[in-house]
Amino acid sequence: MAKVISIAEAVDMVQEGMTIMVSGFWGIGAPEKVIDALVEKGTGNLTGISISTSLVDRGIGKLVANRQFKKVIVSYIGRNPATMEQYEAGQLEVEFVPQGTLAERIRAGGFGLGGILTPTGVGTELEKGKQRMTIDGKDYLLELPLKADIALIKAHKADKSGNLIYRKAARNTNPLMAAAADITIVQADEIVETGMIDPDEVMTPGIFVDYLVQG
Amino acid sequence: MAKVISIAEAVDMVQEGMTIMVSGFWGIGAPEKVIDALVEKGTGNLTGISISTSLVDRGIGKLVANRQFKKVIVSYIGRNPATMEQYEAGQLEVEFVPQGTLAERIRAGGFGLGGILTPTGVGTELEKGKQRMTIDGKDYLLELPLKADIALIKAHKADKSGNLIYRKAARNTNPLMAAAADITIVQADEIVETGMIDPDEVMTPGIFVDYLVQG
Amino acid sequence: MDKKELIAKRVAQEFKDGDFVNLGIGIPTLVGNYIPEGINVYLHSENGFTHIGPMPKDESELDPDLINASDQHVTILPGGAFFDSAVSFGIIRGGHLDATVLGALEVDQEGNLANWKMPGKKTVGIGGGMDLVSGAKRVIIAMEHTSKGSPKIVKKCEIPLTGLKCVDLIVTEMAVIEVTENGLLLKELAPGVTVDQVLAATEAELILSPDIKTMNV
Amino acid sequence: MDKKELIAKRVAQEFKDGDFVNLGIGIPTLVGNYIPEGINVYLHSENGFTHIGPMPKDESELDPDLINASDQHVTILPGGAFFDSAVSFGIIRGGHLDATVLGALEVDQEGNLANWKMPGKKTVGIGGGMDLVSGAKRVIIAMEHTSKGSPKIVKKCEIPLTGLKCVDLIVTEMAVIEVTENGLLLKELAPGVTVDQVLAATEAELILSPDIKTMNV
Repeated sequence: MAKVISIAEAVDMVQEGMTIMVSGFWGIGAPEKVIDALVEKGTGNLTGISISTSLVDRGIGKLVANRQFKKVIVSYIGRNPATMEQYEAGQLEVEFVPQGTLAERIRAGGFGLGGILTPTGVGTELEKGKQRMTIDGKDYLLELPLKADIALIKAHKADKSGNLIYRKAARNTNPLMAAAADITIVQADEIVETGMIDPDEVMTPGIFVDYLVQG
Repeated sequence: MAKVISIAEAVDMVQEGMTIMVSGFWGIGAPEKVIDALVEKGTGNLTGISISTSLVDRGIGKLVANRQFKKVIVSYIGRNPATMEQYEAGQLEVEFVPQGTLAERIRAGGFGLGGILTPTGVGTELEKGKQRMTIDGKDYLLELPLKADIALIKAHKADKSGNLIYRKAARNTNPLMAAAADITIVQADEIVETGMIDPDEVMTPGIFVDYLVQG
Repeated sequence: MDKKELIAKRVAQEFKDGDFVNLGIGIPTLVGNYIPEGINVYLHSENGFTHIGPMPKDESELDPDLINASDQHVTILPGGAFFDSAVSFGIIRGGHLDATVLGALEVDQEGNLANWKMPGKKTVGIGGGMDLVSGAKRVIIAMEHTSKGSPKIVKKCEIPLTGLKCVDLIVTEMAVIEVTENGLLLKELAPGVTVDQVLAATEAELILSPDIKTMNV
Repeated sequence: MDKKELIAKRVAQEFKDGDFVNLGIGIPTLVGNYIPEGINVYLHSENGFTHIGPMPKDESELDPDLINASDQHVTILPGGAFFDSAVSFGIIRGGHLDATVLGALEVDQEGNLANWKMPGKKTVGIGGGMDLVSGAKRVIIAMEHTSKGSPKIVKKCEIPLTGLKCVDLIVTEMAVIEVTENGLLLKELAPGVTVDQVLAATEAELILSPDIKTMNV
């Protein structure tokens, strides 16, 4: 059973120095209300994992603009001037990960894999510090799992057992992050009673979900 | 677009010596009609990949009973006396793979990964011939991808673009196998026009599907 | 009380409300019948769902597409969800199950487990067992203390392993034994069973808890 | 005809009916406007769906949860499907896309591609480009032939690579060049462009096809 909590209770779980995953693709599918409350609270020294640092006024981008991260692990920072500025000034560490590799690393973290071999990045400067392995005549890089203390994600609909349904392109990294954090907090547009979601339509099973916040 | 073909056309694609993936868990979610036609045709010398060899009268088990495989890659053979008999007599090669590892290897084949690291099987005789790697103080085995020439799978509902919906526990390896074969043939209980399935409810996107057979 | 019933009843006390658990075949399956009142335990099925419900009461409840991993027709309880095999074993391998209960052929004093292959017998395969022992938060072994009089709790497993140092707790009709860093700790005795009887039926060395209790079954 | 329009129009002729394609940002995006009549090409969006449709005609068609990877509101055509990021890049990495069309800063005669990082400029990241070039069946580069007069088709890429030996075809406003095992093969010229003009604007060595055609644009 997932527990329904207030937004204040949700952001109180995020402690200084934690690693958090934040869903969303240009903010679509990001838990904006929880993020706004976390900006308000100002918890800092965080490490953030997300597809990109979004825009300054959308999704994880707001937390960057408010200087709450010491490090971000993302595939792209180009549309958030706050990220660019802090990165160039040496105030923010940025680990660039190809988008598909990022998705697999988060999935590996959630699903107990020690790593995955991907052809992405072979022969590029991203190979630095990574093990290259040849399998069946083709080269791959060993990429390691990503996990987080807390995942902040967004669902369209949740039941009180934590089963989630997403909508259109708002799905993106949500199902992956749900499994990869010690604590998964979901902002849901709609929270319904257990039994009101057809078990065949569930996109993230409740076993991955700890807390629900009304969106 | 997926092409709707006859069962006869479907089984004609399976050639002697090919590797085929066959979905189903104790036959639930297996394309029984296609399998029956393939038994009828008798194409032999195949390599089969499936969760288990099922029972002699269900799913892939029928093909084993008809001696159409030279090798099977499965997690379990215990309920199919035909498998046991051919295996003990040295007529059938059996590669035993833990069930979760089998699922990941099929997924890796379909998703272009060169392999995955799993803790499953570390310290057991399955480690033989495999690379053990230590990541962050924990041991893992490197497991390699599985691909097939043809996947024979089963959907509850398909649209003519090849988008698939499964039902209850009949989902099992279907979505994984759909992506891991050069040619994916789906037996569907119901085939509807493109546009009749909500894109949010699709469990296997049509991009993975080549042919549809009316179930 | 029947041996198996006693074991299942004791194992069922290990869960807390809200736990997700996978039960293996045999005695472990029986555990589901003894979950204490007020405790909700959600059962995971390897073939791809959570919240396994009871067997269908009649034909009208029977769904051809709904079996558990042992090929029995079952139902799904409210709050359950269906998923594919990769997600199902992602749940297992990723540490999302609070516990798994499995049978054993041998368990040794390092917590090694052997339960998939008997030397000299036909190998039937592995199924999901190796994944379960590598991934579940707690591995609980539910088995009879001996097999035809021979100890199953041994110094060192002699038959092929299922998992290395993976067992957390052993529950038999005689005793409850915890696998600790220092070895096997005898914590509870079944009603009427003595320490000497357990020692006689066990090949492995046992550390006696200073506070051995009687099972509350 | 505008340079970019010409490039996009020529690239659009590379597809066959039923192809699944991913179009990058810039000139590649324009390719979607020139798909020949009678050819259905299905566009893949990295953020998680296939069958990208046109931009919404009005507010009533606009869905806040439906953007493409470039953050533009779009629609989805019948036959499309939504999925998560792991499936989206499984499609890319697993070779399920018939082609990807991307821009480039440099391409060299071995088919190496550089398009994500300019030395001395701020790095903005990688996005999905490295995955696309490692996984799509064909990598088509759609770019202007030179940058401020400097050749972009070079002997050896000097700036950080996006992918090793990944490019299959280069289409510019001057020429169509195929990457072959023997080197770069000049196959087509834009109307009015001469071989000498292409050679002068190209640093890499070019093999001249015995049968150089004029682009049909």
